Amino acid sequence: MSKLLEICDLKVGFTKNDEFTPVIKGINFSLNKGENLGIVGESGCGKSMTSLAIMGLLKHKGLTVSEGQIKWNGRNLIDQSEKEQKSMLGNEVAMIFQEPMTALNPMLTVGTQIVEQIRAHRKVSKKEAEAHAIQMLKKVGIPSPESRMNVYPHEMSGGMRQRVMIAMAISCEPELLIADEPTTALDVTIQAQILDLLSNLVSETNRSMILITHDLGVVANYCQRVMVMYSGKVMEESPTNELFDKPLHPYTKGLIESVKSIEENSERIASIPGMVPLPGEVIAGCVFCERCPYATDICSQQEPPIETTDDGRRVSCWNYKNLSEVVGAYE
Amino acid sequence: MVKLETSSGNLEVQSTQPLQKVKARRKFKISLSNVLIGLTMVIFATVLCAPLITSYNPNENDLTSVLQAPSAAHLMGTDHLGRDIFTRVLFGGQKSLLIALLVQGIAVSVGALLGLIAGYIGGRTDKFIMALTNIIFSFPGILFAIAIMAALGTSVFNLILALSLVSWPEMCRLVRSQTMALKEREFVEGGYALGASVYRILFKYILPNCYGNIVVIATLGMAGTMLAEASLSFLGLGVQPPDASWGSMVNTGKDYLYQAPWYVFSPGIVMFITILGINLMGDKLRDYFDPKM
Amino acid sequence: MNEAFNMKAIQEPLMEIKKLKKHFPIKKGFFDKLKDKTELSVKAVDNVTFTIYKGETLALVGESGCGKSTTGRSLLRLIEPTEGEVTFEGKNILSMKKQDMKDIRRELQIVFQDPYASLHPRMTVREIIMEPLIIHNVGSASERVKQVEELMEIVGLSSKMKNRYPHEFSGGQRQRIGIAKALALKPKIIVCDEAVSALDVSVQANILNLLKDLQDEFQLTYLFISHDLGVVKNISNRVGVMYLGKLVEIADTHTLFTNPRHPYTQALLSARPVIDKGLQTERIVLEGEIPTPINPPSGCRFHTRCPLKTERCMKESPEMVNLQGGHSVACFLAN
Amino acid sequence: MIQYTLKRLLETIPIWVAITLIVFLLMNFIPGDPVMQLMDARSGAIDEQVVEQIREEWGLNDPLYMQYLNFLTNLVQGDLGTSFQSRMEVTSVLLERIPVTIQVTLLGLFFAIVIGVTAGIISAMKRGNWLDTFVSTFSIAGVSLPAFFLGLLLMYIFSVKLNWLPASGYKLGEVKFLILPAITLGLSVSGIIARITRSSMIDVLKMDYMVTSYAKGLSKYRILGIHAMKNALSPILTIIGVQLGLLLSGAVITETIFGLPGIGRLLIDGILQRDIPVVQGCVIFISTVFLVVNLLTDICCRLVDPRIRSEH
Repeated sequence: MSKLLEICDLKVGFTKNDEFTPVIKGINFSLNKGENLGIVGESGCGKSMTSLAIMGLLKHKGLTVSEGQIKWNGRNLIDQSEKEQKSMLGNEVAMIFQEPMTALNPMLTVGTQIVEQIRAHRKVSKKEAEAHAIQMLKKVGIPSPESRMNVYPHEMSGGMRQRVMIAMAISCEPELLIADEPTTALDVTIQAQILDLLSNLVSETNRSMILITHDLGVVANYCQRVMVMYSGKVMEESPTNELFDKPLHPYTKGLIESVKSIEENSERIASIPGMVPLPGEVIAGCVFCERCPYATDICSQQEPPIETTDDGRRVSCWNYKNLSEVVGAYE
Repeated sequence: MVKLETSSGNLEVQSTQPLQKVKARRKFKISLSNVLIGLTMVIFATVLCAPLITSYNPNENDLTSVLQAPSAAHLMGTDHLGRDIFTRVLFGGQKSLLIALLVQGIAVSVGALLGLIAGYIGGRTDKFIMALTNIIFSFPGILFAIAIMAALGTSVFNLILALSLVSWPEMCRLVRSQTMALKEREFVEGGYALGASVYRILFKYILPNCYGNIVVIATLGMAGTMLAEASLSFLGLGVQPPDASWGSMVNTGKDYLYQAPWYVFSPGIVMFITILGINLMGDKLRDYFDPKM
Repeated sequence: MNEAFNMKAIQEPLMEIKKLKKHFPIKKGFFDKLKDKTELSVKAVDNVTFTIYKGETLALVGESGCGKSTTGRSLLRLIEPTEGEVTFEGKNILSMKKQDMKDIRRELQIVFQDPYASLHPRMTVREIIMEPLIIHNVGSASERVKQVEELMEIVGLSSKMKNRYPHEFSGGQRQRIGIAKALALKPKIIVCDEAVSALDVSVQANILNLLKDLQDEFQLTYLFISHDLGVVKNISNRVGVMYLGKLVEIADTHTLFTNPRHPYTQALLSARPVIDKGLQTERIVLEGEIPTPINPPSGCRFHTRCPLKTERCMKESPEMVNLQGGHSVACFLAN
Repeated sequence: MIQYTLKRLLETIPIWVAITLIVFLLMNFIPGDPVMQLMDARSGAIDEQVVEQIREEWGLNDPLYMQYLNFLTNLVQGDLGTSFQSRMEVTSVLLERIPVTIQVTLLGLFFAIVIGVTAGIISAMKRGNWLDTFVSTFSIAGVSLPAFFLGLLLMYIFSVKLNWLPASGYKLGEVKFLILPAITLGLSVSGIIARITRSSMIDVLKMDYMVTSYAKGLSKYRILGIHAMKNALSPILTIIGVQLGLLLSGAVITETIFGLPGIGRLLIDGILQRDIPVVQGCVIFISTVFLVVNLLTDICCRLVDPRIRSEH
């Protein structure tokens, strides 16, 4: 399989008062064609920033890439020209944002917003673009798409707006869809509709997708592979089933145990002590060591390398082989 | 006041704000605006200590030295009646400054109180108070002040009255809109849930959270008041001769623009720097209290 | 926990809510009034009846606009209900005068959703937790300080941090401050309005454990309002499901999760993505969107999205019917 | 939309009436008896009987509210009374003076918009660089510089020193007399316009939908020209509306400095001569224009924004 996307040693941060604060502290991962990768993590772990870095949109949030490479079909995206970037965005890679209310321009009709994207990348007449846009709306399950073309975003419900975002994203048949918390702002019953729609659209056409979320349940049900991030670092990366069956990293283990014990209705919920670090907080050694019940001396002194296990999983922990020896660490 | 942003991208950057703010406070750069603010402070100090600094009498004519150019004896020259312009600028500034302070004091107390009441009670009370501010806002610029001065006659008391009347509505609207937003906030609701009295809610929960904006608007309002006072005095509707005032000095000076340009420019430039300094200060305060603007 | 609760022989009602209604009128312009004389209103809560028993955790679940928060706030009279009756220990709260209400407020407290907005930004933690003591005139100044320190330790905060401001704390810590404040007056009921929804997963678990501990220690009763079924399943003894201002099903937690009878409850449970595939029920994906509560559908409010709807559902509104034990459902098909 | 316009119109009328009432009451405060003043002005012997006759004729013996109602009825019919000084109809004096003021104001507004909006957009685009700093400094200086001083400064440079333009005076149809007053007016309000444009643009540029528009790979022209401008327009329109009012009242000052025979001069002369009907007429006229302009900008903002357009 060919690598569609490769991220090498990416570091991202912001500069304030001449001081650079890294928020993503060096991450590596890759994505194959047709693959469905989930990135999970809690607030401030840098998962959204990773997606913005791929899209080259960091500068609009006041962030910069300080190191590393982002390779798209072998081409490094960091130093591409503005023109190259423009022809790639929305065309080869498209993004779906968390809050469809604010991600759509309130002043323009739904139709205008889809048509302008089609016409930015395809040499078609306005009529043809409109016909295509209607088709897209139909594809994402919007009833009476013709009349919806002239509607403004505020006149639609949250679920419908997210469908419009998806229609827009797939209108130029991108190879990769990045969905950043696409259902966090939606209700549970609507969330199910949207996630089903997204995964159907992706599998139908052999597209790739990166699904960014804080919800382990979503990842478990919709992704083939999962990458867990914490404080700007990759903790673990595994195929989904294996990750949930036997998490390697103490952080993943803690997260899964706490969600499972909530689901299984146990008296005492397994919990990770301490609190989520602020983005940009400097932590010596392993970023998780302060909250880790398995931590040993080396953890607070040296940063663990990311290791690839025999069965192709990746984990960044000094002690991952010995985790099973400590029982009930999170109770 | 960190707001929970809906988009996670924003949240990640925003939650670091408290840390950043502490750092920003420590650094002090020498920039044009800081120099101007410093200069304004110096002007304030000089103006308030005017009698200690100058030995001339601001209102004493000296027809032997009329329209003299700036010199060591007369830092800013003399006017058409031979009075020391520097001295008159100082005494004029004193008057201007005290009037502006008093006017903003009145505007803050009246405006904030009415704003709190309107925003909190709502309904008819709110409609009535807002109608009052609307009517005052319907007179463009200083026209209302001009009309009042024309009707009541020129005196310092009337000047303060007129300027206060046009200044309070802005404060009132600001406090009202903040009150309306704040009373929906969960921590205020928490106050209700505890059974806190209306008085406590207004003055302990809502008002302290308006202070930042009140200070900003009052500072910018002070610059506006000084400007309006100067304009009225220029038109002959403010401070009356022989008392000095920046506006009236420029007004009499304009007839000597050819022979004695310093007559106009001395009070004009001091006035400009002062108002600019206050405005810059207001801007700084706004950046401090509300980093998003 | 459910079992332990059920073993209690007598269930003593602590708070009874009868036919609670809250309609928010919509202001209409002058011209609309001329055109159409009918009053429009958002029917946020419509005829909701239920009982909260002593020592239990009753959860209210539902999606946005279902009226669960409005219900919670109406019980504390943070919102004045349009109609209905709320009795606490036999006294009707809604008809109480201001002074009596203030006394009752000692018994009823609330923990809010947003840990960023729910604490006074310009008060220190000490002042925040002391507020209830000052308002209700509890103890002398030095006793209050001592009590604040105790409360901080109880919720797991070091009392050394009492002079800090809320923005210096993380979301989870702030929620602990909110809980300490709610505990200060030793209330009988605490309404937790989405109290853990804004928190990260790893922090959520900590707060849930704390709430459980406090319940055991202080014999608290919780009304736990949440949209997160996982959390609700874990913490509550009984669950009420709301949809568009109506209570559609109420039962003890175990029954509700294993044998839901209302089609909406069934769909809601199945739509939730869970980690453990063994727990996943067969997916029922609901069609369409949640209608607006301004003009709720006629008959059963759920009929526009119900996979099982009949003619009758469009015309008549089903009443709550008790099936067995405490399990009540408002659906024609369940009987 | 028509509904909204009607509604706003209905709301504006009571405000207008309130303004006329306030102006009427204020003018009643003016010390001295207008009739006595008139007599004084003619410096004749004062005949008590004649005075009484005139008072009766002018309705000055009626109760105050009757006087006001008369005044309002006449006002609605376009009759603002007669000047004490010139014995001319105030309405016709106003009509004579209006063109000068309108010319200066519109020319000033033109300068203000061109300078303000361009500067604002440029500094928002180049946020943080020297151009932005320059524009910000310029706009704050503009707000701080009193119009009368700015006018004299310009007069000193362009008339006294360079002798390019006339210092004062007015001749019908000659633009050179209008340039300095218009620049004075324009510069003095362009600062605020630049500021609002900048902050409104910056607010818009931070919005999520701007990130979306970049993510869609649209052209720069479309992103800034359509996505950003459409959203930033309302506050800019509103501030321009408010500024037009300020320009009108600013005319009082510029016309005094540059000796233009406009409404502002008329007002100041009226005040100095205690010519109540003239003062009353000028104040009411300027406020009415301001009210109408604000009404129009409000309606324009509605037209621009689909979100408010669909509500009532």
